[in-house]
Amino acid sequence: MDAQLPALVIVVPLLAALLVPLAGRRAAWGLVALALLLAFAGCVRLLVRAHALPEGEAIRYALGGWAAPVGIEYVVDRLNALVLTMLSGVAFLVALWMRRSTAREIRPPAVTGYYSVFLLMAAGLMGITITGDVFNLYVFLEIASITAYVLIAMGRRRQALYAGYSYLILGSLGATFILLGIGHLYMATGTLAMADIAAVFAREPQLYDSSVIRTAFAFFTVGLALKMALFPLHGWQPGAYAEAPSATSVFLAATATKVSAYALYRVAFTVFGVRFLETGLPVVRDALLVMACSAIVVGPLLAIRQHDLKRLLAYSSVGQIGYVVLGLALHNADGLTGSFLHFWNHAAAKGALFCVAGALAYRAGTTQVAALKGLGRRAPLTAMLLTVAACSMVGVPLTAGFLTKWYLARGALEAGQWAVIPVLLASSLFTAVYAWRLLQLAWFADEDGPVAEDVPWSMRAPSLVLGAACLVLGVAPLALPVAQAAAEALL
Amino acid sequence: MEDLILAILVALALAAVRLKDLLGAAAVLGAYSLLMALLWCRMNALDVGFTEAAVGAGVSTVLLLAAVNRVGRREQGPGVSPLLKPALWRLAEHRAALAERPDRPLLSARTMALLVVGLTAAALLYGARDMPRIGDPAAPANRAGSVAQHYLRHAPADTGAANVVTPVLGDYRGYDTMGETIVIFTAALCVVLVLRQAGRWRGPKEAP
Amino acid sequence: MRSTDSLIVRYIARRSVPFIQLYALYVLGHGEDGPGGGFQGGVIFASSFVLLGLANGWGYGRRAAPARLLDPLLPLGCLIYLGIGLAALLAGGAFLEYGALAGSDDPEVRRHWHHYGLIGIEVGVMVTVSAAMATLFFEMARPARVQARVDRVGEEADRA
Amino acid sequence: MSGAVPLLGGLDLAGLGPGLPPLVCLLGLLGVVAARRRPNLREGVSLATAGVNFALVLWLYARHRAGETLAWEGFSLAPGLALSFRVDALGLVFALVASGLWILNTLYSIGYMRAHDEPRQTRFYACFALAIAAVMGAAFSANLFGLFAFYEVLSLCTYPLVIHAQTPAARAGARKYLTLLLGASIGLLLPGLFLVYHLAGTLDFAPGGLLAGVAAADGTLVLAFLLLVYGMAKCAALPLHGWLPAAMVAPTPVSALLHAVAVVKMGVFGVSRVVFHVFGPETMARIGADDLLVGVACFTIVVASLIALAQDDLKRRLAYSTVSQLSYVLLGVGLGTGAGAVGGLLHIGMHATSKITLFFGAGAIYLACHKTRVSELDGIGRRMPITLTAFAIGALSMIGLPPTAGFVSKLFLVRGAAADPAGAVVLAVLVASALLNAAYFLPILWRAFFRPLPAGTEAGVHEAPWPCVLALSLTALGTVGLFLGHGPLLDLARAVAHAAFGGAE
Amino acid sequence: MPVALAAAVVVILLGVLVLLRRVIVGPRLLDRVVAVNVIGTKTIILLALVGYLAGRPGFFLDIALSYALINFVGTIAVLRYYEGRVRRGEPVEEEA
Amino acid sequence: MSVLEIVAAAAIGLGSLLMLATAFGVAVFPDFYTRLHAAGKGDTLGQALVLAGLLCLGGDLTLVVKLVLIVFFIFIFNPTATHALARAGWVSGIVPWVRGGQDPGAPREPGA
Amino acid sequence: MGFVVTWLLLAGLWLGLSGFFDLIHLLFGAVSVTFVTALSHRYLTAGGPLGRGLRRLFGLLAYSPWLLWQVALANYDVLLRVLGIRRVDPQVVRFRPGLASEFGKVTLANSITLTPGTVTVEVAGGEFIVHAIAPEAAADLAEGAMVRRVRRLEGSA
Repeated sequence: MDAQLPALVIVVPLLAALLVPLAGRRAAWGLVALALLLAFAGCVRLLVRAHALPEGEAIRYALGGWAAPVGIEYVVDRLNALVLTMLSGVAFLVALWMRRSTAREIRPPAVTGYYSVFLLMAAGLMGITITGDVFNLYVFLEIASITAYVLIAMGRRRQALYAGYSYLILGSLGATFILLGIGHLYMATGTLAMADIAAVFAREPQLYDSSVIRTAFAFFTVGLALKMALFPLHGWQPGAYAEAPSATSVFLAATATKVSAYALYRVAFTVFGVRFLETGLPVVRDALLVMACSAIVVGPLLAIRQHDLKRLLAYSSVGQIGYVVLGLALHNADGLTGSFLHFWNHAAAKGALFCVAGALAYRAGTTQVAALKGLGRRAPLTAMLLTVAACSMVGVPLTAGFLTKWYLARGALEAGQWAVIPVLLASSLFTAVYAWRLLQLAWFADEDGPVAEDVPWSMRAPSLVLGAACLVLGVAPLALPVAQAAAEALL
Repeated sequence: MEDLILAILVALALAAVRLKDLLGAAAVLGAYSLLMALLWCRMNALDVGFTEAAVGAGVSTVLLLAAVNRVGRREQGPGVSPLLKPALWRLAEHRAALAERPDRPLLSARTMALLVVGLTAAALLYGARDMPRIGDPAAPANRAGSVAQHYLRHAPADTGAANVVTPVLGDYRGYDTMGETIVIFTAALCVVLVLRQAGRWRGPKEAP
Repeated sequence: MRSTDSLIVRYIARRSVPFIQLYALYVLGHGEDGPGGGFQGGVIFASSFVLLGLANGWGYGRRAAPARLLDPLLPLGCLIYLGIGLAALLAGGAFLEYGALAGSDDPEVRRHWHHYGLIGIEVGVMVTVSAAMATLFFEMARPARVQARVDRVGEEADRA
Repeated sequence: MSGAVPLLGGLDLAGLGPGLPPLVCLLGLLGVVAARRRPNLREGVSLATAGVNFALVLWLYARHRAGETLAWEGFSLAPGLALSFRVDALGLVFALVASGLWILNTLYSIGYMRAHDEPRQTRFYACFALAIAAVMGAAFSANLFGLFAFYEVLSLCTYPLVIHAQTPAARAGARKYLTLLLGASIGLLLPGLFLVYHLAGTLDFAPGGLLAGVAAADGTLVLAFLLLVYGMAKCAALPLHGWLPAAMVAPTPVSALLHAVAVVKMGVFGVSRVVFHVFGPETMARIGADDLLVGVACFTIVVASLIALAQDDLKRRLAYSTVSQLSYVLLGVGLGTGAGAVGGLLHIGMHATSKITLFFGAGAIYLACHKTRVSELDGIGRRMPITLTAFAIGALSMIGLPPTAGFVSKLFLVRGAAADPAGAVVLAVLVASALLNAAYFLPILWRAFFRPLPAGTEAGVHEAPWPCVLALSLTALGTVGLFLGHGPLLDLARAVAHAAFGGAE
Repeated sequence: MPVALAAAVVVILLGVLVLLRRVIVGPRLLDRVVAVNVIGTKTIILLALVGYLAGRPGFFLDIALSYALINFVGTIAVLRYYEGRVRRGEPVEEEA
Repeated sequence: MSVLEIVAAAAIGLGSLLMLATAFGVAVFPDFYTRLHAAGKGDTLGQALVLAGLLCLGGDLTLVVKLVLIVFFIFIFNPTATHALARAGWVSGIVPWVRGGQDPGAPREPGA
Repeated sequence: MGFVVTWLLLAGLWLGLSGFFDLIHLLFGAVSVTFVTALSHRYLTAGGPLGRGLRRLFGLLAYSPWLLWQVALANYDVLLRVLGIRRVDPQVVRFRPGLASEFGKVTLANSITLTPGTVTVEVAGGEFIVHAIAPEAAADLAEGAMVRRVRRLEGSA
């Protein structure tokens, strides 16, 4: 069974997603949780195995028994094992978290369908991550996208439809660009397997000068930037996060854009290769650097002005994705390590924050920031969660967020990009401003908000795990060795 | 011959864009799909042509029309199905607001779209500079040792299927096809979820 | 959606249904030999119901392909596909390695099983695609009157 | 307490060494939260934590005196980024002062909070415990990162203390407090940290300065120095002092904590660390950073004293006095002479003890008769003799008159200044400052003791509750005691100076 | 023979080109639909011809056959919704 | 070139010309209904001719069956579609054009 | 019985289309034909005795050559009008051909549409509304050869 793990971690959620519509409502939730638990266990096992592998090797799984260029191959190395574990872990926690929340936010007959779509999205995101084939990546990107549109559109307010719709339009545009990129890539190399394409590049370095390859890379970059809501292509994101049902927001915000960022890393480093970034098309690198930096600054600035907690968090995500991309733009070991750490760090922090928003929606029926008033008294654990996660977002030392900034700053200094440092600091300051506003309301408000008591334990416990992760990841460097090894392997 | 088909395609596309009546545009797009499929077949991509015909000209036209019909009902007044209305309405309002306001933003939606299309076209043209010719045996996708050659040579022996496309889709890259099937499933499920849930729901009745 | 009032269109649409469906299955069955396969076959199969719904009224078409039937068929097709993949996995091969189902190393036998696997997954694809396309159509084209009833029933169910 | 205490299957508890005080304080935090529904137990836990903590510090001090090297590797967050702890003389100065006064501060708090029947007391005590944990962590941190981390934690966990009253004024003050401190630490300290790491490749403190052997342009080093010093805005060097008076809106025990013990001393302690163990005197001298620091300190001393003179609000006057006094420490460590360093470091303890007495006094006055302005204090010395006597002792120490603690540190400062080539200016500043101190403290005493009470208010004025009085009496005694028995502190300060400047004192 | 086939294809394509005038000019929606329908039926033939040109008539005829079905469905669909518009009393032509 | 091939070529040529003619018909006829005449008929025969020509080129049974089937479908679907179009025009109130531009009035009995 | 006939019809169609006669294709074909028949044979054989349906089918086969000829004529006619040789002078006529069955009406309507100069516009009840491109095309509709033939075809019931 161990050998079959790479396939199973994807297939099991898929299978469950197909069975859920046939199962009853109660059994459905159990199935979701079980499937995601199994997937998580599998991913952890894969992470352990991948980390134990010698440098430069990966776990390979040939789907259909056809080895790579002929068939589709799953490749698990340290980097994507890291992302996979994050994905399945968050998905599992959200699955635990969402039972009560969906019961309140989703119309009862649609709940099983919602679960099914949720599982499909989780499987889709994991599929994007695990695959070693550019076209297969696109297929799972489609699954993840379509499900995301609907998971958003199922929000209770009318605006949810609009939010889902605008994501649909922009997401499809992005997906189209990615497909164009794949097409160009295939045209120039004649193969779709990532490793094989890389081999072609190694064999024929003159391909780097080909306009086909350059166009392909540009398409990939723009398409994935759209999908990951990289400033200034983030237009779809705030509405989507704000209007979606709580469980969707938690999962989407914690994982979705990061997977696109991961895909960009894969494409840039594994497929095109570092040399292409350095010599082939350096302008893209500079453009990414500028975009990442503007995202890092502008995201929190926009967040400061928001009155809706989910919208505020969404804008903050706009900034946070900048951190994830920054490593790519710096492309040295420290910068990459910082970005890879951020996959986990931000997932934990943003997941926890959206859990707070979900708790607010559950208890208060609103996600207005003002509803946080008195949270510290009525729901102290949730308020603690908010505090810890917000500190992590700011990058307070001893929380996970600090490590990200530390490595990114090191990477920036190493790369000679001094200007990045003020950007990082400014972003921390802006983040501190809105985090402070939230905490102020939660702990130091005089009058009480609409929250009467804390959410049920079935919601509290999973979200606290995320909050604890913010602290644990900040003190005990669980992900660090893997992230560092992954960064070094990419370069 | 291809030039003629392409010219017709461009003309049809322009006609579809120019038509304000979405019903007509959908019909024109159906014809567009048929000719597109012809082009695919002309390039010997039979399965693609087949799919384009069956889906592009058939089902998707019908679905487009159904959607247009639903949305078009907004002119009718009360008792209207609410689906999709907010989205398109908002868009319409947005456009109306843009038209009325003298200080409209630098880039209207239309300019933006034009910009995107223009840039994409420019990129495609740039990319076409070094593209191999269609059917060029020396092209990376066709040359000896390429995956395509492998498929052509081994597919019948591997799977006993005469049409190479089928084993490529169903066997060598069967996993992709599984993914696509799941996409279809997802799409249907999603539409069911959204459309059967179209009525407004305010949550369970007990006080939160 | 009421039926179209044209007797001729209604008549022709009804009569052509079996032919369209048979043709769809032909497309499915000969995917290995010619163009087409489960996807195209599924779409054509579904278009027979679409035609019925268009020409003879939404209700007429929906009776031919009721939601009760289509809803479970939707995941079923994918389940067939996944099931074949998992069967291969359990038989000791990789996921979707149809040859492993043969349980023998003889290339000839394995080739046959590859063929059977292909047919199997094409059937799965067709089931899902046709159910999906028909569902899409019937959901999208649902007349306002029926939609209002659905909404009402839904809201009553919520209240209950 | 010597040797390994086996716990949890071989975990060497004593081996945690310098890690123990912060951990104990964290345990205290948990205890406070757990006992939130039983005030007596809660306060008991607070007091016990403070006591155990002081005992632990004393134990560490004893073992350090015995020549043991005490260190705990702690957690490694990342290569080059670790939370590790080591006991050294400089840290012990800070830890001893802080943990010792903490007990009294806790005692005082109990009296103050109960008398006032303040709301949100659990939050108050929890944050207190976290604050002392941060102080202990910072004192024993073996690297710049640990110092920075605990510095930040201290900023954050004192914010709820400042905003405690949650009145509009408290909110405004707290906002200014956090904005300035966080802004400085994120905007200046953090980049300084990055820069140091980038230059040296390590953040571990080293006796001669971790930047000692680093080849870098002087300008860069000066930049790093300024980033670090001003990043530590808690040292309240002008112009980043604004948070300090603003934070006066907090309850008095908090002000005492902020301005005498924890927060401000964290600032000057941090600067001392930077001077001695990040840059090292040699590098400092080479790049001219010492003169820079002295200049800043002199400027702050004079200007802040002048501002204090104009304040009518008692606590604000004390606050500006603190701003000025803190720069004595900066002056001392910046002088670049052994005696100066000793004087500066001693002043950490001396000023802490005297200033806490002053704040306790101010708080007691407020508790007893709700007076906050200097102009209202007429004649209360006669109704509250203990409080005002203690206050007077504190004030004398501020001015630097014997027999109070302030005299000792100022004496060393003067000796240090005399040894400095440019000492004349410094000496002038010291003298001027002493005069200014006298000018704003003596009128208070004059009013309290020699002016009659305004008619009609006699009934309302009496001594504060006994824990308060006890606490401030003890600190006043301590102020005098440190004049007499400053030996241990002096030894530690000398050890630091010796390591930095060799034998010359 | 191929020449004849190719010539026929070109002739029919020219026909399509002529029909485009109706598609673009209209003036009514139905005029466009007529033209589109005719383009569709012509495409069936084009496909058959191209199939013979390519030497794989069987495969192409499969597709042509499905075209015949699909084109019908498409036309019926357009008219169906057009008539729905008429029945609801909406203006049938939205274009000014 | 065999006789059959010549017949085939002729049929294909004739058929394609017919289709071109109907295209012109659709383009030049004065009103919607008259255009339908062109669309509904010329196409049907043109297509049948072309397919018949292809039939002459021979092939195996399936080819023949398919060609016949296509012709069959065209003969069924084309007039039905034409009728549906005409009917749609009729119910939406498109007034038939008549020579001289006079009011067509109500539908007349034949020959009246 | 309708099932069997439909099955046979579809099976014949399948064999003609398929062209493969190996076991797996035949098996698949049999399954397909059975499935489609079971699902949809009612659309073919509903509404009338089986014998009538068969007779109509064969009648239709006999009718088609004549129709084909008419179609050819129609095209000639349209061609002339396109080329401007004959005048376009449209008119709309209505008449009652007196057909009872759907089958008859549909056959006639489509025949009319295919033949010279006429397009069936509407069939409502027993009445046909036809658009004729020229008066002479409309003239012999009501009692023309076509109506007679269709009536015979229908009447064979």
